[in-house]
Amino acid sequence: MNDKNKQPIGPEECAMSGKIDYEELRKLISLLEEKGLSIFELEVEGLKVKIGRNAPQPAPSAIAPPGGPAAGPAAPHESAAAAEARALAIEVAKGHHMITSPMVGTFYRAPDPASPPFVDIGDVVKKGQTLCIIEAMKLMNEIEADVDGTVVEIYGENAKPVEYGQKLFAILPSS
Amino acid sequence: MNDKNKQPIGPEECAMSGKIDYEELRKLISLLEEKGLSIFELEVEGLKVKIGRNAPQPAPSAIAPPGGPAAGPAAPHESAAAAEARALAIEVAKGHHMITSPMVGTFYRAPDPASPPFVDIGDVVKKGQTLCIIEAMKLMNEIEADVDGTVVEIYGENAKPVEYGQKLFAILPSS
Amino acid sequence: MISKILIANRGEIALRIVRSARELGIKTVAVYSEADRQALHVLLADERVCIGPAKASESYLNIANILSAVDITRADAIHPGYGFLAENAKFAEICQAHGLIFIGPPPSIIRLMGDKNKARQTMKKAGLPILPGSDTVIEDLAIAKKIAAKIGFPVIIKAAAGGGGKGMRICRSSSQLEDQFPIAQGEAKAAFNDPSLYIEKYVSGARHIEIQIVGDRKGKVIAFGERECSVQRKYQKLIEETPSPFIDEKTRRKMMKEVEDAASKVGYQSLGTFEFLVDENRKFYFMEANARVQVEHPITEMVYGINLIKAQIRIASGEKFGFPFELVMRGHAIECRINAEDPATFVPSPGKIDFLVLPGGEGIRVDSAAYGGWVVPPDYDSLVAKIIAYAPNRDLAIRKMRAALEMTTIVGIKTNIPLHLDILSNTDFLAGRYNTQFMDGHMAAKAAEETL
Amino acid sequence: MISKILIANRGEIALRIVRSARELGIKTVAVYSEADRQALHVLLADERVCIGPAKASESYLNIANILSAVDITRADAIHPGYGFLAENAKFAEICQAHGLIFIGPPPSIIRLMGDKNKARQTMKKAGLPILPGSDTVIEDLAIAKKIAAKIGFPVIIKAAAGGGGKGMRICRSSSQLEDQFPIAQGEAKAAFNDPSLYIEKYVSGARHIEIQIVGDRKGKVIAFGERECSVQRKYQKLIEETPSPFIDEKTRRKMMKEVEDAASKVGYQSLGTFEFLVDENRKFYFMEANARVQVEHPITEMVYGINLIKAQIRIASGEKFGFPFELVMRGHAIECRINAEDPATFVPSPGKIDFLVLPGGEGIRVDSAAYGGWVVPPDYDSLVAKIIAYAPNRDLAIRKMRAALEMTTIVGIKTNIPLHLDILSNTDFLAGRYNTQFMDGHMAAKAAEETL
Repeated sequence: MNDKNKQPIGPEECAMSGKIDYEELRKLISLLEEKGLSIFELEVEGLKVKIGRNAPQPAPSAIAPPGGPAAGPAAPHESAAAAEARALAIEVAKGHHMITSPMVGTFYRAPDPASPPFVDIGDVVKKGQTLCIIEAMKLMNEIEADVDGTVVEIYGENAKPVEYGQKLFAILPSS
Repeated sequence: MNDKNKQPIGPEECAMSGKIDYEELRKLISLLEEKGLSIFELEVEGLKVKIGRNAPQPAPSAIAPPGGPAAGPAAPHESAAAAEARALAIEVAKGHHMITSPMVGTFYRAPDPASPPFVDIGDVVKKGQTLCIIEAMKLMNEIEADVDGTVVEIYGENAKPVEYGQKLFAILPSS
Repeated sequence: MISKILIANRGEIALRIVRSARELGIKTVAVYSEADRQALHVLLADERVCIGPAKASESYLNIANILSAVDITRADAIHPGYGFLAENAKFAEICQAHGLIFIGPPPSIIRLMGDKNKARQTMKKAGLPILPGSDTVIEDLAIAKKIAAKIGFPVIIKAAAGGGGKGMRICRSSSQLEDQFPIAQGEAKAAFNDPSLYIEKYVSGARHIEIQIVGDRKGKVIAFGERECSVQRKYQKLIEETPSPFIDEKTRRKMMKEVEDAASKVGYQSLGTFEFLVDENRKFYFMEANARVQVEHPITEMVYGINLIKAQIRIASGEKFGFPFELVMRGHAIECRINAEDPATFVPSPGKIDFLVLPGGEGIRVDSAAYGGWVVPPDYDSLVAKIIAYAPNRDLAIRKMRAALEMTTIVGIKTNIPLHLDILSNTDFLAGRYNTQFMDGHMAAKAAEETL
Repeated sequence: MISKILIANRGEIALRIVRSARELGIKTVAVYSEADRQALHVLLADERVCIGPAKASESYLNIANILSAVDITRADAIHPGYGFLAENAKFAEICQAHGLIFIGPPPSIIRLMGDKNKARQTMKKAGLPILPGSDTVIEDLAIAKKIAAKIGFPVIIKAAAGGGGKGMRICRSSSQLEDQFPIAQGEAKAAFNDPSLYIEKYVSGARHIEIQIVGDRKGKVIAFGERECSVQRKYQKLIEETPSPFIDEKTRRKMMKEVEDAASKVGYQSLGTFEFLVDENRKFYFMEANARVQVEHPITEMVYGINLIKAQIRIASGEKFGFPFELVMRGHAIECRINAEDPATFVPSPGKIDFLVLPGGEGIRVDSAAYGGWVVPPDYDSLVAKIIAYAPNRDLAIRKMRAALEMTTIVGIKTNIPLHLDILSNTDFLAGRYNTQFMDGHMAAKAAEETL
């Protein structure tokens, strides 16, 4: 890539033209790795790059519900967990800041059923501002924003249980 | 790589022209390895690079002797088998024709202890010519060449047991 | 006496023999086909010899190569397992002529039991009740019709050399017999190279009950409490249990006593199984005897606290043997045969097992040569694991089996675990109300249910 | 009575509880740390809740999160397994206050047994022999010296709140006592936040023998035949067997009877284990009682044909319970604890299990939450499997265990299987001649041998 062509390299893009040197390729491959991509193809002005990685994920995540599809207990969690991890990675890649549950309990979006929710998608929040309540052991725990920013996603469902580490909110920090 | 720069192409090398030279390529391959990539293709202004790595070996062939290194029965056979399969593939790739044992028995290179071996490395053999004897069930079974060619390798050891499918001779067919 | 056993078999039974031999301090040689290079019994035996390509006739049935493998490994005994050469009297004879100890009954016994009609007649003389039928093999339809008329329809025609349901036909009338007789002859000829048939009274609603025996070299025979094997599909057993929920103590004692007497009369040695049909009034009729270890032998081991393979090896080696505990049935054992097959269509499902979690813990025994990463070859039978649940009573054993199967995880191939779970929840099965027609009825009911 | 059990534990014991609950028709909830997301008990339980990060203090010991998990899953009982919160009397109390059934002894019993000195004194009053020693906890060296002089050297100092060898010191003279007392105090303070010590007579060459009990809610206590647990390294048990090759029937009866009497006197309920030192003359001295299920409980299950976890759950649920067979020891059972550790250096070896073949077949039981592809986390204890061999007698059980271990294949992590095989071939072990010093001697002998 020439200097005059310098462009920001976004998560899944890579603008370039003409020649490519080792350093650029190294960066590309690192990006690939970082983003967990399995294949990358680029073709621009006579330049064509194709990079592939072995798909990871071995057996454990392939656990099927024991006893076949119909019978037996479901073991859905690990695949859910894997999906969650993947989703989280994407969110983080987007520059979102995640608020996860620091405890096990019941998630409430409002201080009481009659009140409006603490926050909604699109709201600008300040660090320290209450986002929700998690009830655990009969205690109401206020969960606060730990950054300034905008709420871009709300994952918890009102009055539903949440476990430790479960995503509650995505916030796009104001920079 | 320019014509004047022509270098021998080893298993992991690749002649090319344009902006990437051998050193760069070597680095690329290391990178590929380091990052666990399985495929890499690059095409730019007459330059075309495609590098692939074999996926690593899966579990079964990684069976270790049970009970740890010292104790327990050895389970060497499968790794031996894998090695054998690999060796066989290499031989076949070289254009060698393999004579394998069609039965289980004891391998003899000569009709009796006093006689010279039927064949030796370097001997030219004709189709139908006796190469060795395999004794099974007290019967002496003559094993014949099934191609014309030159004996390039003898695997069986005289008076030692051979199993079904075991390599006995490699013959380079005369073309 | 025996120092090295060559195991002329594969799969779980080969591994079972490796384990038992190892406990006895005896070395083992695995012989294997090219399809079984990565098989667990091959990897875990002390030595191993490839004896041929995947096709059984060229490897596991290849007597010349098996005996050559004996020669090059200097094994002094052969264990034939079940299937393959296990009931081949000629093979047993060749082994003996070769100076080898054949771990099984004498060739004469194998030969007798291999001729189903002769076995029936011999056992009748030795005191076992048999169903009314032809005393000799029948090659002619006219004679078949005469005999059928005498014993009364329904009748069943069977191949004299038979097994596994091949050449077997139920006939409810003379015209059916006319139709079926030549078909059965053809099947028997194709399957066993012997078109001889025999006829007997067909008992509907009967149970398949069998008695395990062990005979020593002094003519003493011990019989064990019955195994109930009526859960079958196309004469293939699926679930076995002991004791049978149907057999009472009086019938059990009677069966055991009569089998012991008859088996000693014919000089039975080593392991064997006497199979009976038992009618709704608990009258039992000898059907055939299998001169080998049976797939379902573990359930007998569980309720008696014994090891039949070790006993079999020790008898063959001429050792004095005995069982350490008083031979009393205690508790209840069930075995489920886990096959690599579609649970609905029964189509075999060979292939790579990507991920495997077998059950374990209190009361669970697993006999299996499967492992995560293993490729189930398409060349042989589809049994991948025998799961055995043992508990103080039938209800607890069924619950334990269900829990074990629900927690068994096999990814990569289809198995019949869902079918087993289905049977283990069936009201009739739970009540112990089932016979050899159970699976037909069960499958039909399920099909009807799914159509609704 | 119980419809859903939350299992406040992990690993093989969590899976063991899932299995037993499933047999009883009870649902289970697994709670897990982030390090155990792919753990088998998590995958096989009916429901699962993540309760914190890998660090045990923030997950498996996090009472608030565990009780919140109870709330959101509406579990009505908690099984604490062993370790973690199993012997935390306060946790048991909180569970009860929360309206939950705690599957274990009452908090008062847990509290009593948790105070080792108090337990000793109480059991002495209840009729169990204890070693001469201090009647109360000692905080002062001068008093320690006076008591030591009275009972005579060697003496052993122990942490009152102790366990696992922490704060334990053997002193052979007054000057050693002077040196060791403050060190032991420091260790006890560090490990249990309680520097209280007590002193007792030290018996060299003693065996560690324990008696399993089950107490119902009506005050009836049943004791089972002893478990021999003398094969220990740094107070960590490695191999356990039952019956002990050392204990005779008279001593067994006496121990069982005295434990039953003493345990009923203090109102013991649920499972428990009374640990004894037994000297060379088969005199036994109560050491401590563990108010929980023990790692080595399966060997008792094997020789009695029972399921202690099911019994424990049924007692907790207030059900009438009984054992189906006559409670007679039959045969011999051995357990080997397979740890993910270097067999020579004992350094833990966590990591991915690339390939796994566990043993199986007749007489083998495996209690393990390991599977091929699982990553053994570095955060918890290194137990990956308990392999239990059951046979009619000790010699056969040892042979069976050796065969099973030789055929166990674990690739990817190091395990102590070679060490077990070594012990199982040791002449003294084979002769049943071993005590709690066995491993020290064994390791020293091996080291010497390797130096030659």
